[in-house]
Amino acid sequence: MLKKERRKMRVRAQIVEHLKIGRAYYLLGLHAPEIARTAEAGQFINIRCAETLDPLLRRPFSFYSIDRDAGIIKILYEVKGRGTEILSKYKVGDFLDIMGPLGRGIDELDNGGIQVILLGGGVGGAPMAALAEKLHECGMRAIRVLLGASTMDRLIPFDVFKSLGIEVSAATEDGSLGYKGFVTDLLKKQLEKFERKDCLVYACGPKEMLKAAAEICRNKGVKCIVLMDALMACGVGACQGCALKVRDEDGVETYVRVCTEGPNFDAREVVWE
Amino acid sequence: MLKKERRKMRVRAQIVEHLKIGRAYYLLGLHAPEIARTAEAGQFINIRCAETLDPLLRRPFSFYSIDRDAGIIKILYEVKGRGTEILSKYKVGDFLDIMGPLGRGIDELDNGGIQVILLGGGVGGAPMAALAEKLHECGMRAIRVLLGASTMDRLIPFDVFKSLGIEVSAATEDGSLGYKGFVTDLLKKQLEKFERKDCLVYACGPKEMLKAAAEICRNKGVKCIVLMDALMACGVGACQGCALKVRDEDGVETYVRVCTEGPNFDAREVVWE
Amino acid sequence: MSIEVDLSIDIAGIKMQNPVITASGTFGFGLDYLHYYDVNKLGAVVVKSITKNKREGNPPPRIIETPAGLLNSIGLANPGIDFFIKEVIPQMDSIRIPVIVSIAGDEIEEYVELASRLDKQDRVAALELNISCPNVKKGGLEFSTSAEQVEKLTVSVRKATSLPIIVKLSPNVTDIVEIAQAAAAGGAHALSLINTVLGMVIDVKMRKPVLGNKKGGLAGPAIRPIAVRMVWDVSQAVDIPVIGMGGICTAEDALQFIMAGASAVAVGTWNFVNPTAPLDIIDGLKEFCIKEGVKDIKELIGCSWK
Amino acid sequence: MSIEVDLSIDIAGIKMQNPVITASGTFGFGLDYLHYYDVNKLGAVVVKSITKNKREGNPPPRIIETPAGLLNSIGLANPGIDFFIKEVIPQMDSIRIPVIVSIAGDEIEEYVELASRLDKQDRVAALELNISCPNVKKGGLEFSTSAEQVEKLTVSVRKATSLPIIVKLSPNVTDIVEIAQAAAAGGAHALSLINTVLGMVIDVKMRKPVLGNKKGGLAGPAIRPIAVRMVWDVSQAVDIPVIGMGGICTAEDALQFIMAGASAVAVGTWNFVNPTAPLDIIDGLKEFCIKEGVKDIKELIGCSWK
Ligand SMILES: Cc1cc2nc3c(=O)[nH]c(=O)nc-3n(C[C@H](O)[C@H](O)[C@H](O)COP(=O)(O)OP(=O)(O)OC[C@H]3O[C@@H](n4cnc5c(N)ncnc54)[C@H](O)[C@@H]3O)c2cc1C
Ligand SMILES: Cc1cc2nc3c(=O)[nH]c(=O)nc-3n(C[C@H](O)[C@H](O)[C@H](O)COP(=O)(O)OP(=O)(O)OC[C@H]3O[C@@H](n4cnc5c(N)ncnc54)[C@H](O)[C@@H]3O)c2cc1C
Ligand SMILES: Cc1cc2nc3c(=O)[nH]c(=O)nc-3n(C[C@H](O)[C@H](O)[C@H](O)COP(=O)(O)O)c2cc1C
Ligand SMILES: Cc1cc2nc3c(=O)[nH]c(=O)nc-3n(C[C@H](O)[C@H](O)[C@H](O)COP(=O)(O)O)c2cc1C
Ligand code: FES
Ligand code: FES
Repeated sequence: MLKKERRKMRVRAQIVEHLKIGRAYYLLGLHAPEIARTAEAGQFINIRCAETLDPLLRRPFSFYSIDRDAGIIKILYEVKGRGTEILSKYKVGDFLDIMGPLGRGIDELDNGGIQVILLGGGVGGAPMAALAEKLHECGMRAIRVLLGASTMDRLIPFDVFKSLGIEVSAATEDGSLGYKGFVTDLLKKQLEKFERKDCLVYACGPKEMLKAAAEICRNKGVKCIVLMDALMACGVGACQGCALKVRDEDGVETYVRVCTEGPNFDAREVVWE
Repeated sequence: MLKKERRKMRVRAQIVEHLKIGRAYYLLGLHAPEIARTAEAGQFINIRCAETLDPLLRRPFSFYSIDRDAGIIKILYEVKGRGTEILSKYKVGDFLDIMGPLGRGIDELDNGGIQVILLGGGVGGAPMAALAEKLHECGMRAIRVLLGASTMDRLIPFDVFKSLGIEVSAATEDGSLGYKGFVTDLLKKQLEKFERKDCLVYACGPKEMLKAAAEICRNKGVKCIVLMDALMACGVGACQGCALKVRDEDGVETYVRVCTEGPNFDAREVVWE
Repeated sequence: MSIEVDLSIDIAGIKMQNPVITASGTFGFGLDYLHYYDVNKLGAVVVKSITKNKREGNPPPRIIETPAGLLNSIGLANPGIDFFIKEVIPQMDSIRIPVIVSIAGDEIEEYVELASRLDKQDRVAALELNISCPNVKKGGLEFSTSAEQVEKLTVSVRKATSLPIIVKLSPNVTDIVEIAQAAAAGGAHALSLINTVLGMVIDVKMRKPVLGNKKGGLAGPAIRPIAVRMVWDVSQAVDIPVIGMGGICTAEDALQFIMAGASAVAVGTWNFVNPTAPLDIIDGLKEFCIKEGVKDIKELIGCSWK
Repeated sequence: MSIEVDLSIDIAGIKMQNPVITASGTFGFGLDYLHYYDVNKLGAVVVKSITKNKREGNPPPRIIETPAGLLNSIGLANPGIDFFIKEVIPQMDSIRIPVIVSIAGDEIEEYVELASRLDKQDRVAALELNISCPNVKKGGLEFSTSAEQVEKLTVSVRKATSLPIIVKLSPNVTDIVEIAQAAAAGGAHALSLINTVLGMVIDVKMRKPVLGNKKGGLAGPAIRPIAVRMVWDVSQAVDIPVIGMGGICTAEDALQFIMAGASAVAVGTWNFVNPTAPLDIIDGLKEFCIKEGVKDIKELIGCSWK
């Protein structure tokens, strides 16, 4: 465990790519070979967006893609508040102070036979891109991607998935692209189609979506791994700020740290409040 | 008085020029016709350098040049701390939130016959450029400029003065350019040469320099106007933060506001502490 | 879409068209900012604290920036009550909104004298008792930290004037609720909170405090969470209205105070950075109400605990 | 040019190679940051406060950023003393600098029990009594605001252990000097200040406090001037050494505290932003001393008022 955690580090990484994607998102590529070397899908980096004391804290972002050979990691982010607003102003060639890779990677992928569904709501689709690449690398081919958003502008790009030959279904609340409604409706349909339980769902997105996905999977008896969001101060396990309530098999409730024990959790353990 | 103050305003001004000057200074040109229209040499603007809450306050900068026709004002500034550091990152085309023109302009210039000496220490030379232009405009020709700095890199450019046909003498503490020593030594020599008292000295720079200049002038019986620096919060007279102790003819000491009653004061009134 | 939103508020008989006012000491006598916008759009103006005699204030430096904050030791620099009545009030003709006059003193008698003199001034809508200025050696801190003194002061001032009385509280106490209740018991019509938080910055090159007066009062966004917490506690404990302040920059900040229980809010330090912020806040409050279907902003007062 | 600078400091028998330590609750058990740098370069490590029983902590959200600050309501989440002694201490083998263990309790008896159990642990260099955590309903605030209680607690804990005792003070009091003197009178070997300042942030969309526990403690650069002021006051009033903290990010910040009278300084919130800040601060202190011709950093302690 300690050995694994030793890989965490803090580096100044140069920006090699910074593109606006659609109307709401940015793709940020960073040259950070030390981090890329050990980074896993599902993990994240903590970026210092501003040099000043306001905003004060780093901001966490999941890996969107990891290129070990080139030493390049990418994130896909949405401008939400001041931190991401400032981040969006950085130019290719600038350096960013980042910490990573943080959190646990997703490592339950060996079960080759299983059918995998990757579910992403809004920018929550970002970590699914890294996950798809990893699954594909591991030889997994039975992958389906379901992406949802309020409107088409807020869907993440399909290209990563398409280039891997993975089928993508989209849902938008306003019907501007794909199915009109919630992406969890697509999940329900998909699971009904499968009629089998050796299926694994990974989900990331707004809490309400995760909660709905968790319930759908539970009803179907399908395992669902959720990538949880939390306000974070340290990102390394020191502050206990990112507490999430979980319930073990005996029904005992405790708090775990999203940054350290997560960010990915078995949806059945999460206490949805 | 109220009428004059009414001219103060807050505008978003576009950057039309932003150049690094020497190793230490920046020249910043702003399109702000409303401010340029009424701006006077000796006044200043208050710039919001950062969009965040840290640094919190605006930063004051004297007019370096005022072009009413083009609606362009310029400042010359030194990167001192975080505010000016952030300011230096802005690019031509960006907008800045500025307030001005603030403070009293210098308006004692009608006495055409007088010999004027403009004394500037370091970036304190900046307002002397606007003043030289104003004096020249008023028909004054008997102007001498004395500029000092620790080293030649920290002398402000001579070009504004030269283009007006005004003679510039420089002093550097390390002797890298001009006289080796303090610029106040040059002032002393100059005043000795003149042997006449109908001379007026304007001075801006570090406090120690102003104090020395004030004493030299007092000994020679020459009037000296000093442009004072102070930490400022509001810049408009509301906070009482920029207090300066002055002594009137009867020896009564009071505090005045550098931003409102100044920034220029008769050196004999200033209580040097 | 545009519905009518009622932003007006009546605090102890002070009728304001909206709940946004300026904090004492950050807006001069309401005249310095006349050039920037129409001050008459505000809910009210609170002027710089006035004392019996002219006060020169503390030696400079009087201000120093801190992270998201401003430390000041102005020391109640003001021209004194005579000058204020003779010279300043007549200049206030162009101000048509309520003018709240802040008064400060070293002893109860001084407050009483100030109050009775201002009682006769038509332009004065209310008095704010600044009992909490940390920059004055005598008085100042004592009043603000002793519930007994605060009650006594309030009772005495009430006897001297029929003007509404707002007591302005200091955050530099163990239990601000106790002080608030004392002011209420003494007959205060409203409370203002918070004044500045005692602080210090040291100049490490000079090896001494930056401020001429050594200590100062911390204001600005840095102290906002402290102020919101105190407004939350006090407004639940007293029946009189609370005017909230401390680091307010935006409509969202103002809403935090209103939802914590403030009936009105005051903008202080942020005036220096953005002189038109009070107007932006008024617009922002209206916008919030429209978006959230709130017809009367009074519905939001204390809604986070009600 | 490079002269030898003595950065070492001895606080109540705790020998530190330099005066830079980590603040309780911001550095876990000293193990989370082992990956980032050699923790053994610090002066000492203060671990997260330990209680008798395991504590789950407060409901999330537990943290929210504020202007230049961090509001937290962790609620003393910790695994309890049994786990700490059995599982954590053995893992601390790689830490060779003094380990200061922070303890917290609801009653004096709890502190006493914790102290006597830790008394037997070789790895423990000193105890810090956290009497000022604002996030615990019972105990917490009461201890920290009553001079009498603080003295009683200190006396009781001293009887239970021969370890040096550091009492950590709360800033949420009218007169911190009075509390500091009570701790000193009770036999404290040193004082730590400040703990966090009580605060609140309201989510205006949800119309309720952001934190699950409603109120929290404000830390970070925002509170630095408040902390420096308190260190200045306390260190002039007591004869025991003071450990200063509150918003320290840089060597200059640390020097402010040292010049205000602190014998050592602790880095808290800033660890989260810049985990190697303590090392940068140590380097910066050394550099400052070299530039200013200071041979022993102890010369700078309290130099702004001495
Ligand atoms: C493990 C993890 C991975 C993440 N990965 C991504 C990603 O790949 N792409 C992406 O766009 N975003 C991601 N996020 C969310 C991202 O961290 C926040 O959007 C970002 O911190 C907002 O910062 P800001 O300064 O722009 O917003 P702020 O001004 O801080 O806040 C704006 C709004 O966002 C909320 N917010 C602030 N911080 C967070 C946070 N950590 N989580 C949730 N809401 C927050 C605030 O409460 C507020 O409502 C991730 C979060 C976590 C915890
Ligand atoms: C009326 C007036 C006109 C000015 N004109 C010019 C000008 O034309 N060109 C120019 O380069 N500078 C000018 N200054 C000084 C300029 O305002 C400061 O250099 C600037 O505010 C520093 O900001 P900062 O954030 O970079 O430094 P900070 O990080 O705030 O501080 C760095 C150092 O500078 C000191 N400092 C900060 N603010 C001031 C201030 N207002 N005055 C003096 N020292 C300060 C600090 O104490 C600190 O030691 C003027 C000041 C005044 C009052
Ligand atoms: C420069 C300055 C001067 C002040 N002067 C006074 C004063 O004279 N009387 C008073 O009651 N409060 C005074 N205050 C306190 C403010 O009115 C207000 O209570 C405090 O600053 C918190 O609000 P803010 O954070 O919005 O500034 C002053 C504050 C500042 C910053
Ligand atoms: C997330 C967090 C957790 C904390 N937990 C504790 C604690 O368990 N015990 C304690 O005595 N202080 C605790 N503190 C207070 C710090 O030790 C320190 O006194 C305070 O944060 C001020 O320092 P700073 O501004 O550098 O963070 C905590 C602070 C933070 C930010
Ligand atoms: S963010 Fe600090 S423990 Fe998770
Ligand atoms: S800076 Fe506010 S009065 Fe001068």
